[in-house]
Amino acid sequence: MSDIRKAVGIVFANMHDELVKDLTSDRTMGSVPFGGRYRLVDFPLSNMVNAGITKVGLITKANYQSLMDHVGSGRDWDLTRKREGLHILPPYGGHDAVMYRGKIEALAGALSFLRHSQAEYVIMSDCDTILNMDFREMLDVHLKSGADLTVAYAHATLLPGQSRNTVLFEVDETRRVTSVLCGTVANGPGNISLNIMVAGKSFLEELVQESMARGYYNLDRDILQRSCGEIHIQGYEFKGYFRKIQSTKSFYDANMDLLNRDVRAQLFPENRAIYTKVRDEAPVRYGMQAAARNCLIADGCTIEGEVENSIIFRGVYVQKGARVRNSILMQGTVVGQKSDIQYMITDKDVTITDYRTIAGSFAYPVFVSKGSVI
Amino acid sequence: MSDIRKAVGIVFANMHDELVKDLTSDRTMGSVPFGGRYRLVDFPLSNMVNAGITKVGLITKANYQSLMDHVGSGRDWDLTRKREGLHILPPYGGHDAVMYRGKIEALAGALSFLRHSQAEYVIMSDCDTILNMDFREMLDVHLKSGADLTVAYAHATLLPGQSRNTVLFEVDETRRVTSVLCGTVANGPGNISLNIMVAGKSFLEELVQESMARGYYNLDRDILQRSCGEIHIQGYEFKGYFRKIQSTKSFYDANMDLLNRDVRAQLFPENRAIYTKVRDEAPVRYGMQAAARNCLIADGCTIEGEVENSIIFRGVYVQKGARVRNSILMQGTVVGQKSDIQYMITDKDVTITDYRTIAGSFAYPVFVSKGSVI
Amino acid sequence: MTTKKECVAMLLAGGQGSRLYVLTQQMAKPAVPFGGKYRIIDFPLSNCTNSGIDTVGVLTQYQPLVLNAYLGNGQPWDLDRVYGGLHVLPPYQSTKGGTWYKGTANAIYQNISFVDAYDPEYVIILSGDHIYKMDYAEMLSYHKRHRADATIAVIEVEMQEASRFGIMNADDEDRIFEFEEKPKNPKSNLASMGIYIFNWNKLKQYLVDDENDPHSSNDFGKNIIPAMLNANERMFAYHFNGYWKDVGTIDSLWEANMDLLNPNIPLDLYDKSWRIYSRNPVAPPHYMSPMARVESSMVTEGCNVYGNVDFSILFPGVTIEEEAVITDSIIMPGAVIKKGAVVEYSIVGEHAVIGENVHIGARPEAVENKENWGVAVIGPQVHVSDGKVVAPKQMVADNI
Amino acid sequence: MTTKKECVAMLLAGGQGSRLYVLTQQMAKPAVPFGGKYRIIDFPLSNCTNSGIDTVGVLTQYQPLVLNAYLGNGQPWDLDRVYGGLHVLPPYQSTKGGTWYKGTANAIYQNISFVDAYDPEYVIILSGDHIYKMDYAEMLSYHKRHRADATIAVIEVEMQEASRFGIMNADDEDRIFEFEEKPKNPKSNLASMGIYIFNWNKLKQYLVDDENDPHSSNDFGKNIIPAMLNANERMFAYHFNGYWKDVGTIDSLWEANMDLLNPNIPLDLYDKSWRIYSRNPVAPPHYMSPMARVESSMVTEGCNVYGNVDFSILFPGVTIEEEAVITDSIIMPGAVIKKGAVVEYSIVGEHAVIGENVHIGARPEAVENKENWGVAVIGPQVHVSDGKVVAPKQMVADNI
Repeated sequence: MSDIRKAVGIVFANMHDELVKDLTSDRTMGSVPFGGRYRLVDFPLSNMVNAGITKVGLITKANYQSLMDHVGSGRDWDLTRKREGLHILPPYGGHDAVMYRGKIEALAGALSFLRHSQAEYVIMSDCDTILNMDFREMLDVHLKSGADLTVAYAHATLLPGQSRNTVLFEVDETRRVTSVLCGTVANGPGNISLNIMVAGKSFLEELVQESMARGYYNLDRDILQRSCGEIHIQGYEFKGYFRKIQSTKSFYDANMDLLNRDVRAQLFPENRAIYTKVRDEAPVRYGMQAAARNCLIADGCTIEGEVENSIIFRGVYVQKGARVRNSILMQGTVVGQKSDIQYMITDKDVTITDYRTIAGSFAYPVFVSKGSVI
Repeated sequence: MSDIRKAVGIVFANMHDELVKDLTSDRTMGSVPFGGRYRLVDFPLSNMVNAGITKVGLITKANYQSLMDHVGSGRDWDLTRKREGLHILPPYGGHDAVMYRGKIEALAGALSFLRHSQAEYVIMSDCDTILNMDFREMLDVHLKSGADLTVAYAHATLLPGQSRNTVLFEVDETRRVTSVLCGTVANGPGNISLNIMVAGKSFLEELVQESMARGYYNLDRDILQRSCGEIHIQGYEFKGYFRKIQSTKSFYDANMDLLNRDVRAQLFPENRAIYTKVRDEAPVRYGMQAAARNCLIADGCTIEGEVENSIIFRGVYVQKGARVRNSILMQGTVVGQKSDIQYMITDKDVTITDYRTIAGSFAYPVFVSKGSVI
Repeated sequence: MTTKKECVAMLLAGGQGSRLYVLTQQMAKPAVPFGGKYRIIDFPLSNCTNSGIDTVGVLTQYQPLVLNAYLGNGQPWDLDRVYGGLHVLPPYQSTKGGTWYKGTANAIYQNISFVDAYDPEYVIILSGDHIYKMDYAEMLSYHKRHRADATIAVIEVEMQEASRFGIMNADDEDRIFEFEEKPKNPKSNLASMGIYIFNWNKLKQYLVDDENDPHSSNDFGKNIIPAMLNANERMFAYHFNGYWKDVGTIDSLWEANMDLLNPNIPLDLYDKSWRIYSRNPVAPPHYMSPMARVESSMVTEGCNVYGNVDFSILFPGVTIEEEAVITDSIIMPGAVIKKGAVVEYSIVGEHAVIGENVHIGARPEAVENKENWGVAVIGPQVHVSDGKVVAPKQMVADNI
Repeated sequence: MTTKKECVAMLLAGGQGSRLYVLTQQMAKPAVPFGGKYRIIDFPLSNCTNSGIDTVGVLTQYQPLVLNAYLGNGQPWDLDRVYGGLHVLPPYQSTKGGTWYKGTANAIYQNISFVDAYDPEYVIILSGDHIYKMDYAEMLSYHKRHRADATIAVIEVEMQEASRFGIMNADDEDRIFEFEEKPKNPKSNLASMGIYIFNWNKLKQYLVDDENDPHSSNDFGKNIIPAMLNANERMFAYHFNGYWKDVGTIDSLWEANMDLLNPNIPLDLYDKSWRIYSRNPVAPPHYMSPMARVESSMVTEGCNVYGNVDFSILFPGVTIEEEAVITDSIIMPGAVIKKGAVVEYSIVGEHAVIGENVHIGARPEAVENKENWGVAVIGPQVHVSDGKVVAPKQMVADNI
């Protein structure tokens, strides 16, 4: 039995929601649509099942109807199982707060799930980072180093302002974490946390119980930062493509990255596919005068106009003479005849009526909320 | 296409919990164990699928972890479906109250579920009544009568004190409801509500929206009682076996009813089985000096002592020399050697140590809460 | 969820489909890709699900591995039921030894006990050769309304084409009094669609009698239907008015695909109340490069298009490289069309690789002798080396 | 969830099991009920699931309908997977026509492309004839540790019984140098359990060679294993120490059932970490009447017991009426034992009905000539009329 069979997965669906308020007004971070046919939760879930993990707890607290609709019984990730499979861990008891006070509190709600599992290791992931990562390799690093906790990071250059929401790690030559920076105003190159961790199950259980008892809720600040001298925190450097969703703009950029062939190859390799809910949409139908250049277009669309440099989700209808450029059109968007739109993000079921011209800019794409008619 | 295919089911899992506080301290009414291997929700769910309903919304609010564990994806009721199937309708938004203020409020949370359904009729059931009923027949009565609402009742004699929690219907010779009695102190024979209703979908949607707007939450009192002159409420008389769970004692009695051959025949007919979660337990093993008389015993048990007039749930272990009479032992109960118990209800995972003698009485069976060691 | 079912469907999927040549060398006809992301069998299976028939026996015999893998547990069609659902029924051995299915009727005969397990009033017999959307529940209620012993779905064809079909001759009340297989002088234009509803007990009796007749070819059209007519059973013709196409030949397969690009053909794949289900590929949305051109075509997930696509259908995972030109063609799953290749009026099989500057097929206008024109077909997995030319009507079964 | 699988299991379930006589007239041996609520095939299937092998091809040929209905989509064994899972593999036809499976090796040969679809390093070959609990993952890691080409599970049998088995002769390091099928003078007591792990590429090559040999009987034991030994491949014996029983005869089937009532036999059905899964009946808990007596027995859901049961196993839905006495017997699903009937040392088949005051079988002590003693068997669905007597060792295939 390979080591991965001893690991259980935990996905945090409700973390970082506040950074992309437009997109999470009635959904979790995990259920934010992405890349034409995905939701953000598809990435951590697929990374887990591709590594061979067959038991995953999905921790969620608020706004989770759309998340539950999306993951269902876990069938599309092959996680509908008798013994293991996907477990949605709903809020338990009478907490009033809409959000968790921190990851520790979220994990506290998952303790009984963990106790019932025969796993020895726990692999945890948030939903805010787009990447396709081999969790097996990370688990190997964790086991070899003998660490208490292993955290994934990528070496990258921080943009101004980005570090406020980003945890940074300093590591020694063996990649052991020597210090943890939270909410600093650093700039330039650094080791950015990917919000993915591996820990021994009993270590984690003890950590959570103790921290709760002391009123520590924030894992990064209250635990990692404080105790990185006492416990062994190992770093695992990820060298592939990644993008963190920390604002509507970074959401836009991450989508546009998919128009890059190399990014697609890294995110969607054949042997580690990204799974998502099956919707039984028909193929895309292109009309007589249609044109599509540098676009990613999901099934169920009808394209009668022109689309360019855009990400088109399922069931979008671009009518005759319409022109769509540099935009993200989510599921069910209709662009009326002869309309011309640029730098827009439409949420689900938005209708742009005929003969409209709307343009955002590269720096500030226009966001139109769910169901709007413009 | 038969009419039943146009019907959608709604099951209320959280109604009447307060009547059996012992049993619902950490579960819903729907997840109260019953009859050796069932949970109360199995009866309305099975009645629905046996009638051919393939889309069911399960409305729940608090304490629903055990309910979700039990129903899972709906597989055991053949309700794991792409298009239809079982939908768990979680509390939506930020209500603080642990219980609904009434059935209207519960239904309000299900409005979007109803709207998405192409059904024309809604069959609604609580989980507090043990019965095996042909919902097709009730739907036929509803359609033939042209009523706005059809309610199921049974003609029976009320015990003193029972009427407080029981809704009574007075009906004319066509079984149309002429008046609705809630919380009266009636005694003697009457038409007892079985908390099962059929309504047209659009009628129901309108009713719920209007009632919410006016602050009416209690369906029986605020709607049925007040407006039974204005709207057409039809009665459907059920003539088979039924038992309402309105107290720990009535829970005890309903279980004991199962020792009656005729009751079992009515509740578990071959062509309308009651489905429940599959647990893959091994058959019951009887030891060398075992004895079992007038008992219902579920799989996974080991019986080395004597059991009599009792309901034994899955995975119970009655050790050598132990004696169990007139009791209900829930899943995982262990009765130690030479112990002698009578008129007891043990919740899950109770351990009775060796050489204990405990006796309740027929009128007041002793209840032992989950996980206790005595 | 009762163990008893009102109506069980039996889907005949065992035929070789030899007139599809290279496309059915390695797979049964019902598994042949169709319409951008479907396979032929998706149509009858989705019709079952949408009609509320949740118990389907699929009778297989010829090269079933691709088909079996595709069907899996029936989940894509919502047919993974606890009772009923989709069951694959191959031939088997008994104490008396084993026999292959001798004909369509014998295939059902050998599975009488499968059907009996559901104790149905009716069975509907379907085949895996046709593209159409049909509400079998409506046909069933027609059958019940007419207190019929058998109901046969018919479609009106052009009178001059009627001699290619099995023709039902019926009276004014649609009661069938005669059946003629490919009549020289057809008396009506009501062609059998190969869709039958029978009262199961009645059919069972005819199947047993047919089996006892050593001269029978054990076929529904040739034996069972004529026998029932002879016995004066109540048999009715159920008129179907929608789109229906037999895709048993290369030409008809090509045409039926092309029909999907015609907005006037009444086969709407986008109707959400009657979805056609399929086993969906796990692939990202399709990508159109800055240089891609696409018009009047269907393209689906997993495709990468760098060239030109016109009046064509691309299946999942197809790659069209730079300067390649695809016109009036069907490119099946996973095929790669390399740089500069031209594909016209062709079918390219699954995972075929068309080399650079290859030229496959031609427009009819470009061929002088019309006898020589036809759809060119490249078989599955076939590699065509750079620069080769494949003439119209040619079938390529091996690498060239 | 990758499409590639490290190890695929192929479970041979096509044999007739003719030494179970009336019990296997209508069903393949792996479908025979066992142990109160199981069927024989539950054991290898549950072993697969518990060992983390989630891709299982079940090779069927003889009377598969009961087995197929029982297997369904594999859900009871958690084998309804999106990739992999349980697949039933019957014989089929290709363009060259069809052939039934000629032997165990040929059955795998005909399904090479099924296995290839998962691109496994290893295949494990299992059979549906044995009752045992075994961690195949441990055997696989043994196989890998020994860099073996083939690993064969063996169990030590009594030396005097060894000539009834296929015997592996191995050196001190468990490397097998010789295989003897039922040797008259066995050199060791290591009996093959019929469980093999092969490197798939290696096996494939031997299967192809074996197929090309017209004199081969296409059997693993007779052909493939000897051929590999001849070629000096690395073949190792994996020692298994648990409970293992071939249930191929009436006596061994009866004994293996009775073993479950013996607390000293190491086959624990109550171990939650290694559950034996089965398709569970939908029935209420069993009922014991005020007059019932039961000792040293197994009883399961859906049973109703009004009489006496001693050292016996009742399957789901069995009814034992008043004053009936069941001793040392196996009563299969749905059977009814009427008032006053006595059943001793017997197997009563599924849905059989034993009339009032019938007497079936006898204790060995009660029979003078021990030659005449043996387990009595009533076939499935057989009705035995009131008052009849069925002698020990008798097999009743038809109503009497």
